[in-house]
Amino acid sequence: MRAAFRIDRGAAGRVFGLAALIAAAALASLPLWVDSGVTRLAGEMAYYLALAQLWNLLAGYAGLVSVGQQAYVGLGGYALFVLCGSLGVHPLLAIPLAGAAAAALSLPIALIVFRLRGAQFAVGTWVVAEICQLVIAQLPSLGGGSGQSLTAAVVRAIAAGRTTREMIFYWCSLAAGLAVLALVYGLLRSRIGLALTAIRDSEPASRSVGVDTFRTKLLTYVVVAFCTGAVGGLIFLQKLRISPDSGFGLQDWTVVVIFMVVIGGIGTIEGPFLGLFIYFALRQLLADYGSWYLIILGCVAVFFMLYARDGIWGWISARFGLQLFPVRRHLVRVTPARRASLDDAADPKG
Amino acid sequence: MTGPLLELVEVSKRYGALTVADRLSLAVGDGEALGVIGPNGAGKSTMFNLITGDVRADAGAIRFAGGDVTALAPHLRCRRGIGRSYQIPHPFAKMTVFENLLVAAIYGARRGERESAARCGEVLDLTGLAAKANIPAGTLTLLERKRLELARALATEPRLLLLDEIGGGLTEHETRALVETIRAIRAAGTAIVWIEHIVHALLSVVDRLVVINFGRKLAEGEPQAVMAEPRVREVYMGIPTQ
Amino acid sequence: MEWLSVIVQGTLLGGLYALFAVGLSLTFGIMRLVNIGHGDLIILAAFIALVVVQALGIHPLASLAIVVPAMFALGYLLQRGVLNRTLGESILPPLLVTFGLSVIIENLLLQLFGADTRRLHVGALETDSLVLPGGIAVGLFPLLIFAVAVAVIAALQLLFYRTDLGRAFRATSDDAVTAELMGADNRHLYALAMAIALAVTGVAGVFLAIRSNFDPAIGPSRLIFAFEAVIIGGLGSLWGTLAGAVILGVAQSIGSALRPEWQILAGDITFLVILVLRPNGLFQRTRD
Amino acid sequence: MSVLETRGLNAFYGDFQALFGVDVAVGAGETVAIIGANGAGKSTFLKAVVGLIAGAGGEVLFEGRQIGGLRAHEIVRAGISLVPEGRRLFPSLSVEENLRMGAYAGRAGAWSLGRVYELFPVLAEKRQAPATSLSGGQQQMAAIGRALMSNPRLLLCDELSLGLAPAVIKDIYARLAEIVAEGATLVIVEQDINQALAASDRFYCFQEGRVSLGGAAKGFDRAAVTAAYFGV
Amino acid sequence: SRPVRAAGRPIKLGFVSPETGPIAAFGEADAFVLAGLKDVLAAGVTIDGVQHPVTIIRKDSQSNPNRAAEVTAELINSDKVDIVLGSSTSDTTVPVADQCELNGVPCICTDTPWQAWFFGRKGDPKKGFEWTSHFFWGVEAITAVFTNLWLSLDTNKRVGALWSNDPDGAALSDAQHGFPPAVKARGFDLVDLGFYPIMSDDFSAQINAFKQAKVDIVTGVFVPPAFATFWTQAAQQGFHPKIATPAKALLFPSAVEALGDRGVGLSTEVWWSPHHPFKSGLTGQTAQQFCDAYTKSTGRQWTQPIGFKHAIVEVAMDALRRTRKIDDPASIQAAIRETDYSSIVGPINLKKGPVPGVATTPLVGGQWKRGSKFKYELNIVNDQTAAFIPLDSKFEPIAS
Ligand SMILES: Nc1ncnc2c1ncn2[C@@H]1O[C@H](COP(=O)(O)OP(=O)(O)OP(=O)(O)O)[C@@H](O)[C@H]1O
Ligand SMILES: Nc1ncnc2c1ncn2[C@@H]1O[C@H](COP(=O)(O)OP(=O)(O)OP(=O)(O)O)[C@@H](O)[C@H]1O
Ligand SMILES: [Mg+2]
Ligand SMILES: [Mg+2]
Repeated sequence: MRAAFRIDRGAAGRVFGLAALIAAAALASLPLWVDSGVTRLAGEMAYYLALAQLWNLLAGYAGLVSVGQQAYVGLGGYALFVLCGSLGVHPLLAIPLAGAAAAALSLPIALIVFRLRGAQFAVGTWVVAEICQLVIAQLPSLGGGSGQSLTAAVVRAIAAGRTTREMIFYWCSLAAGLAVLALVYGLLRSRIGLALTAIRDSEPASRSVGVDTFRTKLLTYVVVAFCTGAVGGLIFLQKLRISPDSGFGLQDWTVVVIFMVVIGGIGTIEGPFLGLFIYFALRQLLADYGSWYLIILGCVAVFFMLYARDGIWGWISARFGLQLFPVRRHLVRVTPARRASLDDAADPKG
Repeated sequence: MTGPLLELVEVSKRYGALTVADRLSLAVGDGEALGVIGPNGAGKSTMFNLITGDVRADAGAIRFAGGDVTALAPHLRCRRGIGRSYQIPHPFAKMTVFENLLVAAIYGARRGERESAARCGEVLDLTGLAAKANIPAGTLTLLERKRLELARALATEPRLLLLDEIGGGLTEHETRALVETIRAIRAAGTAIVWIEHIVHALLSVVDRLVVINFGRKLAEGEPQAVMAEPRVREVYMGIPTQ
Repeated sequence: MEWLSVIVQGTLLGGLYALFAVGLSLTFGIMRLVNIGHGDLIILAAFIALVVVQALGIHPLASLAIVVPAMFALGYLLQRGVLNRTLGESILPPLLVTFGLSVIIENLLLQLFGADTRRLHVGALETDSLVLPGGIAVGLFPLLIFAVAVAVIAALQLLFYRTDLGRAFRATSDDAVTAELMGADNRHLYALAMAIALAVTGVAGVFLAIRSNFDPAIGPSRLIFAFEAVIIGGLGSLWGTLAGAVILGVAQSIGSALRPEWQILAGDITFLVILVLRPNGLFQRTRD
Repeated sequence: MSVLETRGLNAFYGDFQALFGVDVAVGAGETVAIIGANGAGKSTFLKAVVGLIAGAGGEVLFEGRQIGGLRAHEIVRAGISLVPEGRRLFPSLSVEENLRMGAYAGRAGAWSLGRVYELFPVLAEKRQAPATSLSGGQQQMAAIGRALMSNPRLLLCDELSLGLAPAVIKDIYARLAEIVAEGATLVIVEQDINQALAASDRFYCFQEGRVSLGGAAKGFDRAAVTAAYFGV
Repeated sequence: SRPVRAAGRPIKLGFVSPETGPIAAFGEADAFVLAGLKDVLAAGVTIDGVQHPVTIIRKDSQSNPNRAAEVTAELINSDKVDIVLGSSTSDTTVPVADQCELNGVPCICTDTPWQAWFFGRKGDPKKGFEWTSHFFWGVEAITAVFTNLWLSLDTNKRVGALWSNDPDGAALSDAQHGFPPAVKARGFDLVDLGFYPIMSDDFSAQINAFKQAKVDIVTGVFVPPAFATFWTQAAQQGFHPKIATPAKALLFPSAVEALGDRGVGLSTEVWWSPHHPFKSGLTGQTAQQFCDAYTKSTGRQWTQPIGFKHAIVEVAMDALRRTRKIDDPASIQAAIRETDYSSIVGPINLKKGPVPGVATTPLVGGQWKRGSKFKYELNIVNDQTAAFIPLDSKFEPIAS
């Protein structure tokens, strides 16, 4: 009599999943019952959530600690400006196309940076982003070092009125945030997630058990570049202006994102959420205090790294064993007798 | 298919001035169990690395299951049926023991997830890791990690299993259990190449023994006969010839 | 002749980058601590020098006698009190903490000193030059910076590769637990290494303050050059860092002679090309 | 007086308790074997002695002195050295630098580079090579040599013979006997009971974090040891 | 008009400027300027018989265009401000104006050459923008001032130029509207080396080129640290031009102090000074009184931006006074467009143009000299473009 096994993916997540769906619905209706300032902030949080989840997928799961994701935000932003400004593409259609442009460029970039490991990879990606910035700063057609503005007419193509437009921006951002969340969660629960985690833990060993490490990493990198580029397009559609400095800003598009992920808990899906809320709470509370705001933000980063190295979620889940987005697989032995009863229950005629 | 399962033809590998594989030729038949011994630093692990593709040969050819794999990437060799354990274990430390095996089953053996669960469960039972299935591999002891190496290699459903010192540090009792396990694996039709310094364990399993020294074959043949050779006794066992 | 001049000037620029990069080469190359705050620490040292010079009225170069020990002490305390707790497998916690430090230092300096741009003056030494045959003018001060960079590197090379202490630094950075089994107190060693790194940073700060203007905000902008120099040279190799810095300086100089816009781009592209050809840099010490 | 004595030693990994009130005493000049099944807590015991795991209750006495609260680097200086399980050489140091690191504690004694090279000639050949390029067995030799370089009065060896060819094992055990003869004390953890007991005067058998049996190594009772191993 | 009835709702002005970050020097005086206007603002304006106090909501752009756009959106969406005021370099004014234009909120900007603000945003010179206005000098003014300066001395008329790769550099080096045509038109030879990257640490190649070309006059756009490096290296390499007139680099006394005595004799554009014969229509203070108050309160030497910080609030208050329906942004915007006002930085007339919605202020030439009250003082040495501004001293070549 052979023992039977099944994989348990965690039940806590299912209840939470339902709650999350309700929350998503509530968020979607947000612009109908709060003022436009809050909507705008919520939209910003949504796209930062997307950036944070994407970076977390790269660094926390695939072990690709990139300090150069701003390259794709900037490339996406510039692609959008070219598509809308020069080629007359509708802005909302231009967003995914901006992602595609970023993804296309990420392929050759990957071939270069994938030769690097660890800290070299981190700095290498940073330099690549810098090169993108410098090259764009030398293209007069893209505005050179001074950048370019999107004319109001282009944006008005989305909607003429400010209120409607702000709502559409918000929904786009929310959709981006949720789509990225779903993508990352789905990817991690799939076999690719398994391979990524294995690669992060030991690359030679994962090769020795049949994982195509290069393709898996490449796929992840390109998918992340696509999403980051699309989010970049969306961001600069709202900012209306892009310049090499703003598009490829290390601080805005990577460091803040790293802050969120690491403070919240890298290598978890829940962590970036917590980091997101902490960052925005601090920003809202302190933004008017000039340098002090930044000093306090710095202190918070230092404090959390000293006292909660695995981030806040790491601390919570170690303490309470909580997992809202289960990506783990548990092997459960089903004794033959019990399996029979399960089968009976599943049989409609039984 | 005719011919051996694995064939090394005049394979060479140098690290600077040091030759670690010196026109090494070797054949392993389908379902055969081959033992490999040799002094420390003889090039045994390197030979495994050459077979799996972790290290590229400078010269020579490696054929497996009728195809030339000399230029093939490691993961493709694994999918063709070469499974290995590392002498110094490389667990996926943050994944659970079961997940370690699952990766191997899904990617190495190209199985579906559900099917893999059953296979991994069996392998865990076979290797005595069942109780640790759902804990992170990083918390295993050294010997458990070695067992995990074996289990993970098995989960890829290899036709050829390369074992690098998985018996070191076992108690007699544990050694006996390991020998039984390996016999069982073999009985299921998997060919085995086993590097081991615990000679008596090795001898109780293998059909043939190869002794490697300075990247070259020093002796090869029926295990007891090989062990009786004075050269081997001197070089490997440290028993001087009178 | 023109190109010779370009190369000479590029080499001197490399001396400046080397001076910026040495401290980083220690923390990053040896402790694997990606110190994003390195640039701001250089500026901090420059401001300490400013205060010292203004308060005591001494020659800026004499301020080294105070700045270097002060930075040494700061480094020891910083590592012992803060950074030691972030070390481990992952490069991220130190990255984030030093980024936090960078922001804190920059804004504290802004609070204390305002946004004004500053400079330390050393009179004629600032502008004096040697004229080489062929009319290539070589600034004395850049030459001095280059010489100091070489001297600092030579001294550190001796310390790290010829002494027990240096060996212990490297062992500790490989595997702190095992190094402890050899009798090396890792907390102290890391702190000492950071103290030395910041002492060198102090030297860089004083020379920066004399060479060009500084204000609280300029710290991060040159950080990437320092990282590039360290990586081109290979992690853990101090002479490599010097070589990396010179390569970067010459590349930038050539780029800039071709077209001013290309200066930085030329450096960055050289960096990438070298990494593609030699992912571990030119002279990486053993590891992995 | 015992060189090493533990009284009621406990040890934890997070919430998991790995040692429960372990009492072990090792006399001067003795060789003591610690045996026990997989996961019995042998390595944990050695780690607790050298201060790699903070002891949580219980005492550790070295030559009569409390060393329980000391940190690992202080314990080495006091004269205890460990050959850790799994070698753990410093990858960015050369073989010779690894060995020299062993002498970092600065204890005077008979062991020097020259003597280690004499013990393991292959290391002398590879003195400039990076430690990572050594084969598994060569790495084990370097780890042993490195521990000897600190001239310990008490040498703890965890899975000493792991990965070594029989000829080398034979050699090493012969050398260990010499080391003991020179006045050092030895604790060896080894799964191969025969090997371990042949080389030692006394043994302790661990089982699930507790000492389940102890006694003289010569003429041990096989049945009792097996029982102590598996708790039957 | 009817008697004042009651206090109306407060009118909110959003004020965006860089208080932190690399260009924080421009925002340094904000606190002083706004504190000085506290009483005037509290008294507010009377519209349609209702008295409205005016409050200012300050936001820090952190010298970062992304942040500037974001805080402006916040001012519009959350704080619901009536007017947005943006100042201090295009990194702040352009994103601020873009947000306001799209969202239909009246906006006034200053302290950016108007072409960078206008053409940088793809403005149409015939129509202008609907919601955003700007006052400052422009490229035509700075080219005139610089060439006037240079022509007043005896040189070989060979000019070397280098531009920072940023909006200011782009605007001034523009091949049609910028320096190159203007300089050539006045008989100079231009050795234009193009853009350099902002973070440059080394100008030896460019200095070499200037030397080879025997350049007597150096110009371009520099941030202070870059110019300091350039100027030191020039001395090291034995390059001694007769005139150096870098734009943007020498606005602040601290930048000149950082150069030490080698800063003496350098020339620059002067947007405003205590000697400008203007006074505020809002407070009645003269330029001189205002600068004295600044020095007294902060202990610091006057700087050019402080006048413009003051003026931008003045222009807003003036427009509010003339607004008919305070709750209608279009009415406020109409009032802004009708501005013809005399401020502390001179007359500001938004009706005249150069282009719709842009007013220009006078620009003259200055030279840094050794001072009496402060170590180095900025003297006005050329006023051909605005003769009503008194000269302080004569323009002299750099002593070498
Ligand atoms: N990457 C490398 N660079 C340089 N030399 C190496 C490298 N890897 C292995 N070597 C050398 O190659 C030789 C063979 O090593 P290998 O690991 O194959 O030995 P082995 O037979 O497995 O020995 P052991 O029984 O001790 O494990 C050794 O001398 C070793 O030092
Ligand atoms: N780092 C760790 N974290 C958590 N648990 C650990 C850790 N290291 C060891 N353990 C657990 O502590 C127990 C004792 O481990 P220890 O390594 O001392 O065993 P051992 O007797 O040396 O076994 P082996 O013969 O396998 O080396 C085991 O149950 C093991 O799972
Ligand atoms: Mg081996
Ligand atoms: Mg053990």
